Amino acid sequence: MIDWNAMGDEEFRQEVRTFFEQNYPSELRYPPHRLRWAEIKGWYMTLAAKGWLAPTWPTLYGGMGLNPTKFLIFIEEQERWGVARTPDMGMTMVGPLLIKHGTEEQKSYYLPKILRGEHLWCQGYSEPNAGSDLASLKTSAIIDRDEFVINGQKTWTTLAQDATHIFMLVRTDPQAKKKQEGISFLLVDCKSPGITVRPIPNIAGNEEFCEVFFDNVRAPRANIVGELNKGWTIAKAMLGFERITLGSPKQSQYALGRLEILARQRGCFDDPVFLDKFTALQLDVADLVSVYARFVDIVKRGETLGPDVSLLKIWATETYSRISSLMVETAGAAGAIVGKVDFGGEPVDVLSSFYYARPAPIYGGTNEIQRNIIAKEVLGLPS
Amino acid sequence: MIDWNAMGDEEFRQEVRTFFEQNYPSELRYPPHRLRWAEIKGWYMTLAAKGWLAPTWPTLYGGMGLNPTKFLIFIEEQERWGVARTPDMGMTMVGPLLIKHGTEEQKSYYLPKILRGEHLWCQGYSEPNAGSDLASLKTSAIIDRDEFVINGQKTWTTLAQDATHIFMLVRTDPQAKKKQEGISFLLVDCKSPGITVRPIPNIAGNEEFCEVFFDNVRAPRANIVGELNKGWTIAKAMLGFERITLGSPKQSQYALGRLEILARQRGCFDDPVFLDKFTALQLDVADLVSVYARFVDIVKRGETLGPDVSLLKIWATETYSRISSLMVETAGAAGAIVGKVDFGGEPVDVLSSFYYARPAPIYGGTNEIQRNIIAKEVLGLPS
Amino acid sequence: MNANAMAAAAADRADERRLLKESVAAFVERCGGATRARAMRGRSPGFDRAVWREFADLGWLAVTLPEQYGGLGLSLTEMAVIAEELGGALAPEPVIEAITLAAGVLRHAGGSVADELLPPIAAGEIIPTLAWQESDGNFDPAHVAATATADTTGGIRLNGSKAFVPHADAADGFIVTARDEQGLALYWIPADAPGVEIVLRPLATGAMVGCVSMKQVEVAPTQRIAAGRHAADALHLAIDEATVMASAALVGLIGKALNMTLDYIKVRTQFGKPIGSFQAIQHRAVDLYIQCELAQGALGDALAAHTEAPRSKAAQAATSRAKARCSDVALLICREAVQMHGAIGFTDEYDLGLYLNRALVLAAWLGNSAQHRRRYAAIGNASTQEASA
Amino acid sequence: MNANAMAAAAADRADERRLLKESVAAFVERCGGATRARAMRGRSPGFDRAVWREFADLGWLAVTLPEQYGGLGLSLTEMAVIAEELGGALAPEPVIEAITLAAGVLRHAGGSVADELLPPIAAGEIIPTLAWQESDGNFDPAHVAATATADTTGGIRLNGSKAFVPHADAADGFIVTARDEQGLALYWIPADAPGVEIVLRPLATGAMVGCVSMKQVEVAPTQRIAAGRHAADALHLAIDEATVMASAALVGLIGKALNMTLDYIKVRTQFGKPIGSFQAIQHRAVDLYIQCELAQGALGDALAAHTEAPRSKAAQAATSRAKARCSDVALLICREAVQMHGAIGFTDEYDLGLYLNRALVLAAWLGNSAQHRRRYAAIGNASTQEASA
Repeated sequence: MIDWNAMGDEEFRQEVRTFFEQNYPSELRYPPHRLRWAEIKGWYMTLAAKGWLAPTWPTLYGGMGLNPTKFLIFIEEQERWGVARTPDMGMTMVGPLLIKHGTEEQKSYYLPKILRGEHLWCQGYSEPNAGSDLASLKTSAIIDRDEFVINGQKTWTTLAQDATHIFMLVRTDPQAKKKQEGISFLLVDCKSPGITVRPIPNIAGNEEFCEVFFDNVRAPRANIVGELNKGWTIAKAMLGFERITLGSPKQSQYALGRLEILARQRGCFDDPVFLDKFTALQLDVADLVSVYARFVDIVKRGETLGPDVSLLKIWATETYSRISSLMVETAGAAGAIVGKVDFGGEPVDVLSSFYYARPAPIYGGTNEIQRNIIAKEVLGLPS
Repeated sequence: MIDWNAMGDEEFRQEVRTFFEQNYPSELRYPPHRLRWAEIKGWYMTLAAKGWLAPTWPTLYGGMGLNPTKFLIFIEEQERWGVARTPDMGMTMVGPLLIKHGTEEQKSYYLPKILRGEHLWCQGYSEPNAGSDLASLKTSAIIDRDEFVINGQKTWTTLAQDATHIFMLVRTDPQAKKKQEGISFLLVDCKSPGITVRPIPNIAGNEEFCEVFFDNVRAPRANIVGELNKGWTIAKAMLGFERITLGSPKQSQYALGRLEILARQRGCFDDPVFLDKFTALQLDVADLVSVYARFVDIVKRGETLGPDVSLLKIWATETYSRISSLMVETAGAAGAIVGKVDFGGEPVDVLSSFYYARPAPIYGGTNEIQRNIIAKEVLGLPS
Repeated sequence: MNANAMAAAAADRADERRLLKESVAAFVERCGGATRARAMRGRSPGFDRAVWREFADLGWLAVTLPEQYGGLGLSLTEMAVIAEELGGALAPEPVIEAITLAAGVLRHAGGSVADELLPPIAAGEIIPTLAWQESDGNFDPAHVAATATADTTGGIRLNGSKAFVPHADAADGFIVTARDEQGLALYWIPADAPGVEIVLRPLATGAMVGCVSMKQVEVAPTQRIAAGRHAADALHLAIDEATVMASAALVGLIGKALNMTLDYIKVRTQFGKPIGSFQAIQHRAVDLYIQCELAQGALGDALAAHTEAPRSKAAQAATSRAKARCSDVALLICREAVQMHGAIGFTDEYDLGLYLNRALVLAAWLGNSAQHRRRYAAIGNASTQEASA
Repeated sequence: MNANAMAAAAADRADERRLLKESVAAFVERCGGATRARAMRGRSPGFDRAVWREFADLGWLAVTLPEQYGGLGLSLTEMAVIAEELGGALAPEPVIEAITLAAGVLRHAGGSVADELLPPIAAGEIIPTLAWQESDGNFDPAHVAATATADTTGGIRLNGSKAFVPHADAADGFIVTARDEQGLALYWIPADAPGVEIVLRPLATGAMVGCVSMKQVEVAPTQRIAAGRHAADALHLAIDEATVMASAALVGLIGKALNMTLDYIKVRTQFGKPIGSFQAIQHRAVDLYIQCELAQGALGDALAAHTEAPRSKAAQAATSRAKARCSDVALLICREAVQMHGAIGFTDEYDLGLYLNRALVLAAWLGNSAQHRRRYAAIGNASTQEASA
């Protein structure tokens, strides 16, 4: 087994880059939306065969065991080559969760199946009417002998229609004093009777999110992760790394690149007004890259991210939104045509960035919530 | 005596316009700051001699007795010709106040003196630490036989150093349950022993505001206006018309005009980027003018302004601020020079608009307060 | 007329417009409102011809048509009342496209083609569309590449292609601009004329926009609507009027999207309180409200300018001012509305997306805000030069 | 050097910079901070020569000077630490103007004038200033109208006028740009040279900026610092470095103005609550904080680019990026700071106005944000063409 961490950074980068360039399907580079399992399965299996599906898992469990520096190189190379996200909830959430809090039985049953692509996981956190107030969840799980009986509804569950399993937060003690107490963490098989998955079409014409209904669904008691009623603490601790990936400049860089292609075809770089707007956005992205790099360095040093990391998500998603608006403006009369439009060169999808920029400031904690966090925890403003 | 209201609108407008054009000192047109008494006294006396000092007072009291339509024409012509504001607190505040709530003695003593320029009034409302929360005022007036004894401090009192009298809100019942109760309205002679006026220089290098200190200042009991402890209601009712004048497009139009002069001299209209920014501001002002006209029509019809009038002040002052920033930007290397700068034509004061745009969103109720008002009273958003 | 009589007449007109507004609102609501807009997406035609004929019966297609053609001879302001209500109700019928724009060109051009076509158009029997833009999206109507050349048989051959043609799948015929020896000319060609090919693309609303290519399309001299300066004037005026109507439709849409959002944030709770009670949300809502008021002001001024001096530089400038503001505000409000709604605002099943998509289409149509700000500046400079010349 | 040694060296440098930062901060605070800045307004010179000599004694004037001139030979990053602290403390001494800019030109040009002047400059004995801009405010250093012509006696005559010369009232001499037959040339002229006339104007900070006019000013060939391409290169580099230092001063100022505002809104109460508890104020404060972080990021990248490749297009682009962001952020934060403070923020006695005025001066100096965004775009296009050529 290779000890990737012992390798020089540049050598490792080259190795990863070469593999991506040689093996990633070129038609799937920089997809404008999340790919469905049918589209991405081939690449998933390629990564699985290479042993690269779980970069951060310890080698003991079949992962690459990368340290933070190497893992960031891995991500940078993915982003550089436009490698799409796989259905990665098993790798990024369930794996680390079980490795830290799971029983030996849970680890030995679930982890290999994730690595073989047998199990695809989705995340059952959000509920209707809960929004950013995640802890107000209502889906209940009542113990009935050696099973939990689950009733309720999850929503905004990403790609649940492709998932075989769902990890979820359920209310196991409705009498608990604080809403964060009395919540447990459960693993549930999506084939269990009583589960209904309903995709939610979005305004971009895709079905990335689903509603998942639970009607007397039964799950073994052994499927609980961690202690009964202590699920909130576990879930919260798992959100760490997500906070930096939500602030990645990737989407903005991609959108700016598409805008440049469109603008070149339409001759807009000869228009000083366009050039001024484009330059302002270039600078917004350049400064985002710079601040992002500072937070990446913190991760590389193995230190904990502070609440100030929230600024990345705010600036990244709002910059992305501004770029997508200039894209629509630049397309002029073609600014409302759906799908790729031929401007006399490489066809450009004008609206996809605009649509995808809509939910960006909402998911992963709305930008309003992120601003509240910075106001209180970074600037120390009073309640 | 002329019945101005019987005159046709156009005829009246022509009459007013001609008088302004023939009599207003040309060197005082469009002053960038409030004029001091020494500068404006001549014009004040010209208006007084003409009988035009108090356009809205009833003719009975020596005013012109203009109805709302005629009064707005009068104001429009003032603004059109760049006629400066006089120290007008006597006309706009004290006169209407006494005519409505004053005793016969107060009316016959004070009103003629205002019209003759003998009394100049200033407004003693704001206090340190009160800010937009006017009703939290602390300056006390305790009854001692037939006098009030006043102690405390007023601040942001406009041109108090020129005033002979101050009308003020004082706390006469510190035990009142609500902060709006226990407040009385007093008229005080500025020459009374114990009054100290300290001008507050501002960042524009002028002294428009003052602090006024009261140290055992005595005023006759007869100087109260309205009932004891009922001063808040009177003061609030008087703020009516102010709310539309705060939203006048005048400042923005003036600043845009100065910007145009500067930009022509610097050849900026050949720069598409400047032209784009300038055009956006032109449209902001044009739309402000349009919305302003709608509210003016309400006043002309003699109807009461609703809370939605607050939008004028927000948009007017923030547009003014944006224009003043583009002015500084357009001046380039000369953007930080104080006073008029020679760009090869009519010299332009680059910074005066920028400085005067600073307090505009603050006075008369900050724009934050105005937004709170609209949110609650117009949009019906919950507390 | 004295001042009192004028005031009374103005009050009467205001009353009439209010009645018209209420009747349009009630009718389109009865027809299905947003539900119908949703159902029509991706269909061809993208609207309901039965509803169209009802519009005709109600007289809405003949509001601004002179009485000689069987119209009501009312002003653009009355038409704006209809456009605003149809816009707010997301009605998919192409009233602005077919009536204000295409029939507007005929009306302003006059002549025998107009005499023949306007009555059946007003009756809802013929639906025309205007094919004026080239595929580069240039929005100056004088920018025409398609050609009209005389053939040897006394007929005329049209060649070229016209892009961004609204409802090209549904129209019964096209009014096309082409360049001949006199300059710009306008021709009427039936949709099924030999040599016409249509490539359709879906817009964000689900309606179809077409690229109409003409290969040796033969037209008779009688199909020529107008030529030269006269044609250009008719075209310019109809486009300007349609631009004002698009602004009116945007104003209708803006009001609905804002109210929908205000209603939502009053009831949607987070952390135990309605989100509309959070001050940051309140202040953003206020800023949207202010923008709404500005849009209404700009629209009002454009309608007034078209009433006072329809072909003047002032009317053109007011048109661009209105379209720029209304387009910007509509996109701003719809973007912010999605953000304030949270995830549900991004779902297809919630009506807000329909407003966002309609805002995208109307904002891009007939020149977006950036294009109209530029045009406003150009007109301003032109009129300054005119004044100083 | 292996990775561990590099990391250790980087940590050492970071420690050194922290120490430098603290010592500068402590010293300028001891000198009087904002109080001193206030007292210096409108005075000539607009700073304290005694403090200047102390700066020299502390070595701050020689940080980036090569050791051959008695300097410390450190990088621009160390100089930025000083500039940031001086900016945050509103120190009126013209360190960037006289040292990074004027002495910087000498340093990059080298030669006999530099050999002669740099040691006394570093010692605080001579204060130079650079006179490069024409009265039109063009900020391209190659745009030079002043002329240098040989006279009959073997000397050279300078004619023309130079505007926006910082501290023209206090400088001991001017480095002027003039056009001769070789193109651009740089000359040293003492402030009291015959034929030099200075018209002073006050800046928003109260410091004086001068228009220096030269009528037949006679200079010896030995006063020529450099000529042609060599002169242009030295000038460009010094201006770029001074631009980065101005950005650093802005970053210092930005941090102070934001902290002053945060402190204020935490304690200032309205309606019984600190205004910093109102969510709308909080969110605006957060947006200012984000802008601060962006400004620091842009400054950091500019310093890194100047360390890696000081004369490259990348360094020029990073310079413009930093100046554009820092200028915008400083003006934004000072404007918002006044608004959040309310009326007191507009008074002269409150320190905030000093920050606003300093922001105005630094933002306008050496190209404002609009000018630098344009330059950034031009460099980007140039480097793209370079790459593809």
